[in-house]
Amino acid sequence: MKWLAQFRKKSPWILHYNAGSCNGCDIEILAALSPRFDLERFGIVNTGNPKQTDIFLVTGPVTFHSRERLVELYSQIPEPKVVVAVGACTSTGGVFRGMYNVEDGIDRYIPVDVYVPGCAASPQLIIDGIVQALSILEKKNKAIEKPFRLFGGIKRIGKKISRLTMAKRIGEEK
Amino acid sequence: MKKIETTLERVVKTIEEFYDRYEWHFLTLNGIDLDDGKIELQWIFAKYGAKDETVVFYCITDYETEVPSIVKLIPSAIMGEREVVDMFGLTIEGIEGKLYLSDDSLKTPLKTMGLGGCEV
Amino acid sequence: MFRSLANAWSNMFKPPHTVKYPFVGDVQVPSDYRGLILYDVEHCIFCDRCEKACPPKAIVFYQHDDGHKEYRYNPWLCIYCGECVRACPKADEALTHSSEKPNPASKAENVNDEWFVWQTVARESRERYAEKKKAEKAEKRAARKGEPAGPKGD
Amino acid sequence: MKKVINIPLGSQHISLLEPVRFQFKTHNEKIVEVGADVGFVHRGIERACVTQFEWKKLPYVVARVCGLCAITHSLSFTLAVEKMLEFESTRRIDYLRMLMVELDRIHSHMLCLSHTAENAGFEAMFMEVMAAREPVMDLQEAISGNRVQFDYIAIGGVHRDISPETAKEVVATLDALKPKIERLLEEFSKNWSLSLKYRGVGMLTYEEACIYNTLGPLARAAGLRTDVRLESSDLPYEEVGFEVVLEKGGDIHARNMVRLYEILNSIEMCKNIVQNLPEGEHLLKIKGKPKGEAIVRLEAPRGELMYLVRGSGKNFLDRVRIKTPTFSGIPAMVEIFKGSEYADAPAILASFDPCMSCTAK
Amino acid sequence: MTTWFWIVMAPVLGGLVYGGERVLRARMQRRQGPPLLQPFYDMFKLMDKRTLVIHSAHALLGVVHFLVLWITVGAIFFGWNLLYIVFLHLFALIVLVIAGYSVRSVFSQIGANRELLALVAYEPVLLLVTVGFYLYAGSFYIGDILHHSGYLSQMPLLFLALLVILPIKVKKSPFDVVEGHQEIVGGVEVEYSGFFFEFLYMARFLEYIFIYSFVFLFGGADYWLGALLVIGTFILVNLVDNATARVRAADMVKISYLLALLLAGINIVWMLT
Amino acid sequence: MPGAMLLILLPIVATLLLRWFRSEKMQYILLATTVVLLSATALKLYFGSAVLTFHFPHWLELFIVIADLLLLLYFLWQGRRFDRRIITLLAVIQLLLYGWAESVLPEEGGAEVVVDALSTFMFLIINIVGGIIVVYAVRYMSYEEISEEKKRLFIAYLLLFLSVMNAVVVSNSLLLFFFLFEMTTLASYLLIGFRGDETAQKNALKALWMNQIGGVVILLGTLCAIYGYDTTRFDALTGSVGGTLLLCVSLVSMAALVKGASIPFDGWLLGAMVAPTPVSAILHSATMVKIAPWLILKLSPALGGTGVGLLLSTFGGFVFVAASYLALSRTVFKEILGYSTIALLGLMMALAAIGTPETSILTMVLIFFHALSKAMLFMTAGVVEKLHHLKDIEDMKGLIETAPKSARFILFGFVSLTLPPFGLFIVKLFAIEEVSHMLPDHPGLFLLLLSILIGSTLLVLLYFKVTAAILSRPSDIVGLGHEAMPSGFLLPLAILAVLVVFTTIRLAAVQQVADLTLFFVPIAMLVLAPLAYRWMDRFDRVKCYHCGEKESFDAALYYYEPTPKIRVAIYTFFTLLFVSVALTGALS
Repeated sequence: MKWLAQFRKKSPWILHYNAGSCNGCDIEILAALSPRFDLERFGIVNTGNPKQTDIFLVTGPVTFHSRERLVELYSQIPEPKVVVAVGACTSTGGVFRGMYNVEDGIDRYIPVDVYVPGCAASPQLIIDGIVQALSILEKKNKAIEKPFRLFGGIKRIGKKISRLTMAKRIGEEK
Repeated sequence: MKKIETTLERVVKTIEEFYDRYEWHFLTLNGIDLDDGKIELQWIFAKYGAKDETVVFYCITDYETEVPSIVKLIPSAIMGEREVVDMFGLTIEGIEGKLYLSDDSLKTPLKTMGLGGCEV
Repeated sequence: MFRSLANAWSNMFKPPHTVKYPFVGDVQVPSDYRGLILYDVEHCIFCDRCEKACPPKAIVFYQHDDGHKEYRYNPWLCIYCGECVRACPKADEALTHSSEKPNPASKAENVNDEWFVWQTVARESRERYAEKKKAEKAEKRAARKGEPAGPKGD
Repeated sequence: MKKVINIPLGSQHISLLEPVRFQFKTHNEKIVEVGADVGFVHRGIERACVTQFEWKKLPYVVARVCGLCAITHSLSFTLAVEKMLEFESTRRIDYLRMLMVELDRIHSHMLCLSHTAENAGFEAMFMEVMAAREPVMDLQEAISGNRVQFDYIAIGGVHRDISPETAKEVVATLDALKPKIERLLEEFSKNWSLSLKYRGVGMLTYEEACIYNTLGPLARAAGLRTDVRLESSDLPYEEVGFEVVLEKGGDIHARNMVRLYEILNSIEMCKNIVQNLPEGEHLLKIKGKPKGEAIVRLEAPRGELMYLVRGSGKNFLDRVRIKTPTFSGIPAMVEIFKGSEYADAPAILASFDPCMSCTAK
Repeated sequence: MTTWFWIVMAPVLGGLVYGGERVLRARMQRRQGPPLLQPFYDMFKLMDKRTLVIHSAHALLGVVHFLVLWITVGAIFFGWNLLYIVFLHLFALIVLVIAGYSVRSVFSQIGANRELLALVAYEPVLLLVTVGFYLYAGSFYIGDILHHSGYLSQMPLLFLALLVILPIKVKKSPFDVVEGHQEIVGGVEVEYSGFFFEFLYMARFLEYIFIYSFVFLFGGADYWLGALLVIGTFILVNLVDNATARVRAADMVKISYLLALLLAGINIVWMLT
Repeated sequence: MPGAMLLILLPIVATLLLRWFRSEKMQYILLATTVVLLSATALKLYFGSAVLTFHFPHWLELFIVIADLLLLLYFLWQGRRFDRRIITLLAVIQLLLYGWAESVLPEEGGAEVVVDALSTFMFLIINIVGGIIVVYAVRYMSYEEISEEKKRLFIAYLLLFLSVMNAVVVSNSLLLFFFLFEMTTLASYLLIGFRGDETAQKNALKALWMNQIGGVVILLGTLCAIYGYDTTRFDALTGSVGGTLLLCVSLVSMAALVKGASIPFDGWLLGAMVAPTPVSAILHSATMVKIAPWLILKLSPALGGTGVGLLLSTFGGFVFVAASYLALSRTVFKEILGYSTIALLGLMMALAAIGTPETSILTMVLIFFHALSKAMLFMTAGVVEKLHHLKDIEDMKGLIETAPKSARFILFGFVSLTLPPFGLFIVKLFAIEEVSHMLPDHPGLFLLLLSILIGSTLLVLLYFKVTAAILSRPSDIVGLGHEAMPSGFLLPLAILAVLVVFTTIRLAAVQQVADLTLFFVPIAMLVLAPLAYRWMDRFDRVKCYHCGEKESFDAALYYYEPTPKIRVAIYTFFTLLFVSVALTGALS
């Protein structure tokens, strides 16, 4: 359905997850939803529900505590999906790089499509990032995208595709 | 800032005598690793509405001795105590750690760091 | 509630606050917005102070074997604190804190892993170069003293 | 045999800005038991402060403990180091630092109010407060160069001086903000639906506030007179017209009122600061390396922030202890949830204005 | 034939209303807001998403919900018995509630439960409004109801009662507990995605048509008055949405019973005497 | 007349024969034959539609008087035995009143037994539904850990019960009715106390004294009728005018309220839950409580349009709302069903008390469908209890997966109780239509209308709360489990389900309202939806959303518990209302 693909970029719904950032980027995402920047004019709705999400906005270097949740949420987002890493620490670990309880950037766990710089990323930058994400979203196909780590596999039971175990617990990683 | 030395045996009693919930509030329990396998524990209090009145009870102990808990006296101390258990691997009576750290993250990250690193 | 009702009613006839960024113009940025760090190789004296000052290590100098250094900067790691500019002895010439906005990177730019590969490469290059320099120095010293070069065999 | 409903709130939830996990056990929607997991944002900054970064870089690192009260973090660390270095700051430095802290308080309180309104299901109010907050963000950008992470405080002063034009702009913007806050005051106290949602909900009595050692707006809303601006002499707050705001109610409404009145007070203070700015240097040279121990307490938007720094004259410090406001509020928070409705939980949570990235460091 | 045309177009019409509402709401908050056709963009996008399903029954019940609502709206356009229409609508909602309950998701179940509570809150009022029409027009058939006029002067309190419950139906503050986005992430719709969520999304359009057609009936034979009422109500509901917070589910039932039911009851008693 | 006699006597014969039918197979053969015979007779009578009358010979009257006295003495003894003063007191009062009534009994020619359309209709329910329950009871009792002797005794009780009920619905004399009323009281007393443990005994005694109040008011009504009109016949009484007619009628209908377990007398019916499930099934669906609407229908010619009728209607409406509300706080499946029975009985009485032909028909349809659906639900509850050991709805979570057959029967039961196009729904619909039609002339019915509106939504809330528990499942990666259901359970349930569908179709055909076809479309969609399951295979299965957590969180159900204050208020209100029925009767 080529014709339908053009509507993806007109109605991207976002899910925001804080994987251990300092709040700076999160309040800027909130500010981007406010009247001044008004993300809704792009058709963006903050659904808060991974199952209806197109753009996954993540902030924060992944802390050990939030790894499982990040992957779980990612695996619950239906394709096509785009991951936007907002802020320096999300993209590369930023100032937290090398600290003992963080992984350096979320692309250790899930594929990231857009890296938004800034500490904290200002609403303008977030909008830039989302605009870039939209063009990526339009080109994607519907093949299942997998997390890099904590990936438990996709089973076929009969004709059904089971994503129930797509995200794994830390202990079960092997 | 007033520093008062105390010992582990006396600390609960001292704090009990000292603490009046309408006057003082408990800031936190703090641990400072001293490089020779000892740890300095600090119970920090501040007075409501008074200028610069901070009282620190401290004692120096080793990592093995069990530390008495003051949660019964001051319920909000539980966070500080859990954190100390988590970060230094101390034992505090009746307190479970697991405040911040995951199973596979660095154990007792603030312990013996003066020696250039810590136990993993 | 009634004030809010009236407010909402009157808001309908007022222009919206929204700035039509990125289509029309830009959201007003004060002139001294802390944006990208700009580097001018012409003025740089390669003192490495910015590299040392940077908290997240977003500036790295690669040491070429022929002696000159190459500046590399990762805007996706930078926290825009400006400490490098303050550390720079020739601030505003070699290193400036511009008000330019950085751009989002795409997957292809590989800003995370590649940068840290690069960081290690740069560190190794400098260690190598330092060793080489040391060796050269020793060689020179040896040459001055008329002794054979190389480490002492005995 | 009635079973409990297990409702997870977090770590990802639309009403949460930051990851924290509450697990409510409820009867119908009445909460009977709460489990809290606050460790999601633990990055290990305390350790990094003594092993990874030299003391001169630390103001930037501790600022990243929390984006909302970044300025108070870097300021209290700086003050602690300056104490150890026996550095005497000038009044201009103090004033500029206070200006930024108060502006930060205004924007943080407004964010909290908007978030509380949003979580009470009042989207229009959220938008209104956020729209009114934007000029304050612009001011901060004009003064420090960034909207959120200011990196404004330097050891020995502040990085940027304030220009006269910016000073004028500060006064003009804050003057324009004041009527908006007064309108919010009226709306928050008179709107019937907000009253249903706020009054008598999430109660914290004076007695409980004392037992749980709560701090900041939470305690002041319960009638507990505590404010570090009053209790510390590190910054000359009494010169700029500081007043303690007290409320008696102890519910969400009282907390909102405390925040709104504090915003008004901060507006006054900022204007006083800008209008009576003393002349002088904004950045002084410092010498030596920190040695000894210092405790600094500062009033962050959420309550008392304490830094304990110990150094031994080396490049790396021995210990940096960060005690954040929310950290000591969590036991009270868990207690207050019990007995209230799950439908109110997001609003109650927002009214605490918790800062998990502060708590977990 | 035109009736059939309008029935087919009902979701489109509802979508336009929804889109218009989003624009209007944005304007009331001094935002630019999404384009008017935004709901349709969303619809087309949802068609093209990979769809995740909890289990087949759950997903299919969502479709049935939409179809039954469509039949309900169709029955309205055909001018059938109003009482039957209200019950058919009840049926549609029950299908949705069963769907919400059929998954082991806390939010979905709480949402379904709130949906039931909302049903308890507004259904009696809606039925009383229907009875009011019957008492005045002597028939339950919409066709007959539309032949009379002057409902507004005879049943003003019933109209007010309808206004009170209207926000429940269109999921607007202060009675948007069913959706409760900040509490239960959309409630019943939380487990739907892609293709199947689309049906729930479009069902919302039909709900608009359903409830606003009740408002329209108050105009009676005077269609212009009906249209005016609909527009006025539409704006009023959005204004109230912008001036109130969400109340608790229990409060919603209380308000609905103590206020709306009382108003409706007084009006009916008044009509009887 | 022989038909009716057969209906009354055949169960007794079967009871006697049961002695020699020791093996299960033999019992089935006996019971099946009996039930088929009973049903066939009932059907024949129903379609025969001729009014038959029968006058008792003298010896039979004498027999009844003696039996009645013995019965009352038995109650008296029970009261002394368990030291319940209230039972003793009520028994004494009844003895005195009965003696008084007998002493002033007028000589009259009217028939004691009248088999009219209403009776034949009731036969239909009692014999078909009741018969199915008796057959079901055989299998059910085989799971009980009691002696074979007692099991047969239990079935004998049930059969006797049917016989008594068959007699009740043809009785035309107040005193005969009183006797049979007391017989049903006895039956319920024995059946509830069947298990013999402490709670059973307690609840049985509770049922006894509550039902005895009914006996007292009937006797009072009889006396009133004798003194006022010189008659004890229903038809003569309802045909007369003026005087103390309303007092008399209201007193008798109060007995209906007691038998119908209307609040404040809901305690006894709920207490009946301790008995084996077939007892609940038979009490709730086919027999016992159905006396209530039957009695009101019988009296409706006198009640229609009067103040007492209005009050009874309102009472019924309020019971409909209050019982639905009280049910919302219950967790035991059978109790929930019990309260919903009370609620629906309220509705039946409310409709019957209006007294127009339309509402009478509606009441009868309601009685019929309620009997079928409730029997099915209670029987399934018994199946679930015996096969899966589940009583509490909290534990029934995901029943559709573990016990798909039982779950489907429960679901079907609920659907038939709430959704279009099934009978109960249609009745509610027409009731609203009918009441609003009558509203301009009888503004007093407004409260009833309101009660129907609120009560039916509350009932929907109740049923779908329970449906929730049964339906919820994590995913359909694994198919439904297999449930082995013995045919002794399956067949009765299946027959009932078929009956529901069949009668629904028939009802819809009779109604001939074109718009009703509307309702068939959605139900068809629901039924046809499983056909699309294969097509659904193309979609990915995924976990539920739990804020990113991996554990699954189970939601429990909601309970709308009234506070003790509200509970007391409700009971006080209804007690006052109950008393005021008599007062209204006396005053008007």
